Amino acid sequence: MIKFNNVFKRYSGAKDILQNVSFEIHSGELVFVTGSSGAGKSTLLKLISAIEKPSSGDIIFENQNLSDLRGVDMPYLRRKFGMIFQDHKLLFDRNCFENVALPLAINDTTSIDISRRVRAALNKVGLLEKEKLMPITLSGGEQQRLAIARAIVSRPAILIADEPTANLDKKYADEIMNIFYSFQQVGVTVIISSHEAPKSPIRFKEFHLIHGELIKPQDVSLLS
Amino acid sequence: MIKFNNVFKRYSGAKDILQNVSFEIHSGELVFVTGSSGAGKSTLLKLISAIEKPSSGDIIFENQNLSDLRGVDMPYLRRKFGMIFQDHKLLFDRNCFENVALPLAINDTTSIDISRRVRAALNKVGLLEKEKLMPITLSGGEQQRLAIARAIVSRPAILIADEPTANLDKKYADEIMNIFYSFQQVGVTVIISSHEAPKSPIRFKEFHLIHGELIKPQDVSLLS
Amino acid sequence: MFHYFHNHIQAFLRAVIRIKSNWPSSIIMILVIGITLCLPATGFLLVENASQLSSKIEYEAEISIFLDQTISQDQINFIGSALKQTSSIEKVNFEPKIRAWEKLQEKLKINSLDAGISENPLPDAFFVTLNTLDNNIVESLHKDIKNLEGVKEVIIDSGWIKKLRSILYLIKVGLLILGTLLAMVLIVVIGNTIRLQTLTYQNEIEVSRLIGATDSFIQRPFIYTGIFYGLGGSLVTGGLLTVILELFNRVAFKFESILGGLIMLTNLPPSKYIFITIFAMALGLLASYFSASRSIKTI
Amino acid sequence: MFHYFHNHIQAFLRAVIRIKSNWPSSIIMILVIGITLCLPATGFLLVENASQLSSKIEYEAEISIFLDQTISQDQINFIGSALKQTSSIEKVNFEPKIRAWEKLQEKLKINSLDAGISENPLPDAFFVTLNTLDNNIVESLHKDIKNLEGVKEVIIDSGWIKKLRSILYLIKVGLLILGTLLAMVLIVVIGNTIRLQTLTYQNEIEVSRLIGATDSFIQRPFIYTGIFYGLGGSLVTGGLLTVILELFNRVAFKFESILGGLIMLTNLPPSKYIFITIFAMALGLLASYFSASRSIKTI
Ligand SMILES: Nc1ncnc2c1ncn2[C@@H]1O[C@H](COP(=O)(O)OP(=O)(O)OP(=O)(O)O)[C@@H](O)[C@H]1O
Ligand SMILES: Nc1ncnc2c1ncn2[C@@H]1O[C@H](COP(=O)(O)OP(=O)(O)OP(=O)(O)O)[C@@H](O)[C@H]1O
Ligand SMILES: [Mg+2]
Ligand SMILES: [Mg+2]
Repeated sequence: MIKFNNVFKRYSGAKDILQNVSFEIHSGELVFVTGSSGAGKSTLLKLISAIEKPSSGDIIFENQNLSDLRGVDMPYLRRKFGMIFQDHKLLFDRNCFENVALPLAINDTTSIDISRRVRAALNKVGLLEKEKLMPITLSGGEQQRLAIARAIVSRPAILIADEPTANLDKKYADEIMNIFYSFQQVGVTVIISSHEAPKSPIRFKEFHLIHGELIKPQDVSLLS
Repeated sequence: MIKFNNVFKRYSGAKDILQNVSFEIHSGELVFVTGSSGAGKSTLLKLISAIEKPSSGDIIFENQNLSDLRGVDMPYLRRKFGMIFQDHKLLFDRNCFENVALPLAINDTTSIDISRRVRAALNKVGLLEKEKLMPITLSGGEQQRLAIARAIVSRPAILIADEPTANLDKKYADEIMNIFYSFQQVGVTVIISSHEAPKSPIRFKEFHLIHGELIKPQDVSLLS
Repeated sequence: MFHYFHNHIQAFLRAVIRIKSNWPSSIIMILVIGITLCLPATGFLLVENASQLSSKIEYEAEISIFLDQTISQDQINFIGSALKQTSSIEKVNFEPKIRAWEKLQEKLKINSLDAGISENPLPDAFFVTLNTLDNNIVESLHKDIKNLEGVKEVIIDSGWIKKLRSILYLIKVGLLILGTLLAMVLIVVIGNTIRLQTLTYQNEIEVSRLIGATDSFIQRPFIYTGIFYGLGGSLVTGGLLTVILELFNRVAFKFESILGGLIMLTNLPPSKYIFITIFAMALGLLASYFSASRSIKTI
Repeated sequence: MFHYFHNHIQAFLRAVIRIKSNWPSSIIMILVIGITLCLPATGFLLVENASQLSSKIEYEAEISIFLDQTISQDQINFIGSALKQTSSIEKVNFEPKIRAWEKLQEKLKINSLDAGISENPLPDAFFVTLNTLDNNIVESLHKDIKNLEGVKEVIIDSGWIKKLRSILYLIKVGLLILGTLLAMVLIVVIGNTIRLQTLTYQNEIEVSRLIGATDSFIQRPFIYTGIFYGLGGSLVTGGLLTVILELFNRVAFKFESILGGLIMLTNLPPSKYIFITIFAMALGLLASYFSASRSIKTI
């Protein structure tokens, strides 16, 4: 489904952030991108979701080389992803409900459908009773959960989450992880970055990055 | 040094965020404010640093009731605090060096002194080689470390950190915690919020919040 | 098809919500557009009125034709009818020498007996009003009339014509300079306004792009907002223009007896107001289109 | 004391850095201020020149004094010197009847022999130019002159005076309306510009407050930036004004022979330019002061 062939990423003038990264992710897999702060996890996720372009190498998504993708097709590619950003990227001039409804609004969903699905998503992250509040009044962890609700509301084929549990305590973190696992159960491809792989009894693939190099490519950990 | 007497905090129309909180922090103590997401940790820290005012109750800082503090004296109070915010609050139009230099600039430090102290602070968080970069190009964890460098550069009497290690992997988190501990060693009062108290062999006070109520007031944990 | 309309209605509604939620700045933008548009519109109104005024003044440019003392009534009639048939002549006024003499005596407060003048020293004269200021026509007319039999002297008030022309030219230059300035103001002010709008919605644009909104989807509410601003601005312009006109005419009315109604301004016809409205809406559309697409590119 | 200056120098340097790092928007702001200020300044320049022009025109307002046919040279001399000593009279011009008769003959293309007029029918006359348009003075002057011995008729060109007065009044009303409009534009545009600036530095203000900067520390670079904008704007105004003047005078020069230099504009004196500069800087200072302190309050 997603294939990296010898991908390098470098920002102008700086050293390589990602070096010679190659891997393949199949549909329905659960992938953890791990590594310490600054290792290149966010950069890797940005390459997958075509927010950044590789300096060299190819990224193949559903048999389509992303370098060949035309700008006008980009939005339709993005709609296949549900993304959770490390800095949340919430809109502070809209309330929680409207923030979560955003991906549906761009998709021409009817309004009855929208409120049903938004409430379902908010419920999943435990924020249903705060739907009318503005994001600025939420605690850090609540904001992170709101971002997760927005990512899952459009039932994307691929979920990409950049440190989705960094601001959460263990209880909420486990709940959120369970949401991701449940999505994977129903066939969604899930890609999560975090500092270390979870210790939960679940089957996943781990890509470990050290200074931009993929140390454990394709290494499937089985802790079933 | 800091004393809360029956403090309540409520935002207009909502339920109490903090209920009847009373405690005392002495100079030079290390305090952890713990609790799950939305428990009120950030709100408590904002009350200590006078960013928010209590709905009722008194907050006494160095024998001065903060409710009686005049607006013009507020800046001089704030300079006693080194604060690390949950959302970092970095300036994205200044490079790393300039961000860290900010608290010194408002304090009329001479420029030779500024660069010496800024570099020392950046070095402590492992960002010395990135001093010329803009914060937007930093990874999430690097941004968090930059915020820590800004808080410690002016050698404040009280360090207040809101989940300072949320975006960091264990190695960096331990390093950062050790920085905080070393500040406490030299007499700085350190107040840190996090989801759970650390397991490190150190002496600290824990304030545990559950839905805005202080469950372990004044409970000094000794893990020498 | 239904889809297309649904999209547009959604964008329209979002634009309305944006304007409502941000009404103080919306009002400022509408005022800025309205007042700025009002300045060239006032200029436009003045030019419209000035051209009417100048056409009135042009008719007052005169040629004086003095006839021989010995001319016969037949010759006078012939000259009169010849002048009346000339297309560039607006009005022909014959002043017999007797009338001229009476007027002179009246003006000088003498009478012929007092002064001991037995015979009228003045000639018969035609005073002709032209309907053009075109140099070539005036000069050839001058030659033609001079060649008529019985005409002694033709005096064109050419100094007056030249003066009028140069004043009109100067007014036009002034209006051009003012217009250029106002165009610059308009460009800079609207550009600035749009930049402000861009900044306000920068986050929204970025997030929308990241979650897969198409460029046209993102631009649409901006464009509607811009069109609304233009519409609001043109209404402000129309209101201001009417107030200015009313104020001006009230003052001018006081002097009507003196100035003969020459300086009363007439309002622009509805078609011009419709033009202003469409112009303002197009301006809002273009400005918001460019600002939105530029923002989308840089984010 | 050293501290105080050090603080101000720091703020000044930060303002310079801000302007440099954000130069396109700084240029837009300077242009906005410059062009907007240029409009009232041009009005100011025109009023200055118009008042000079109108004083020239006023001097051309005339009283014609026709004397008795039978007057003696002594009487004429007496009237002449009486007129010359009147303070509201600018210029006295005596036209002996012989000269007047020659002029009339010349104008009518006749000579006395042809016309068979043996005696000059015209009286001696004084043509007097006033230096005032004040109705009371003009009327009392009229009465006084009429009572002089040997004066037959006094004709005030009062229609002309009234017309001139009402035109001047209308111009003033027009300038007032324009000035009001421009003041509104200025207020709205600068207000908008400052709002933009506020938005741009919102984060910086918030963070500075949180880490303990005093309000005056935060405001100071904004105030310097505002002063710079005002200074830059006034320089733009000065430049534009000079260009407008030059353009206008080039055109007017072509017509100098016709218009007699009446319409050549003179530039404002340096003191007025200094006033404009100080005014603009004060405007920038006030606007940035209020915007900054408002932002600080809301953050
Ligand atoms: N736009 C950019 N320009 C220059 N350098 C950049 C840019 N974006 C990221 N970097 C650098 O690339 C490196 C990797 O960044 P990345 O965000 O991928 O790290 P990360 O693994 O997500 O770390 P964290 O866990 O702290 O979020 C960092 O050192 C960062 O400074
Ligand atoms: N300005 C506000 N208006 C209304 N409610 C607010 C406001 N600020 C915070 N709250 C609410 O107060 C509660 C506590 O917020 P706080 O930020 O203190 O939580 P926290 O303990 O820091 O959580 P986290 O670990 O997720 O950061 C939250 O439920 C939040 O929604
Ligand atoms: Mg990251
Ligand atoms: Mg918090």
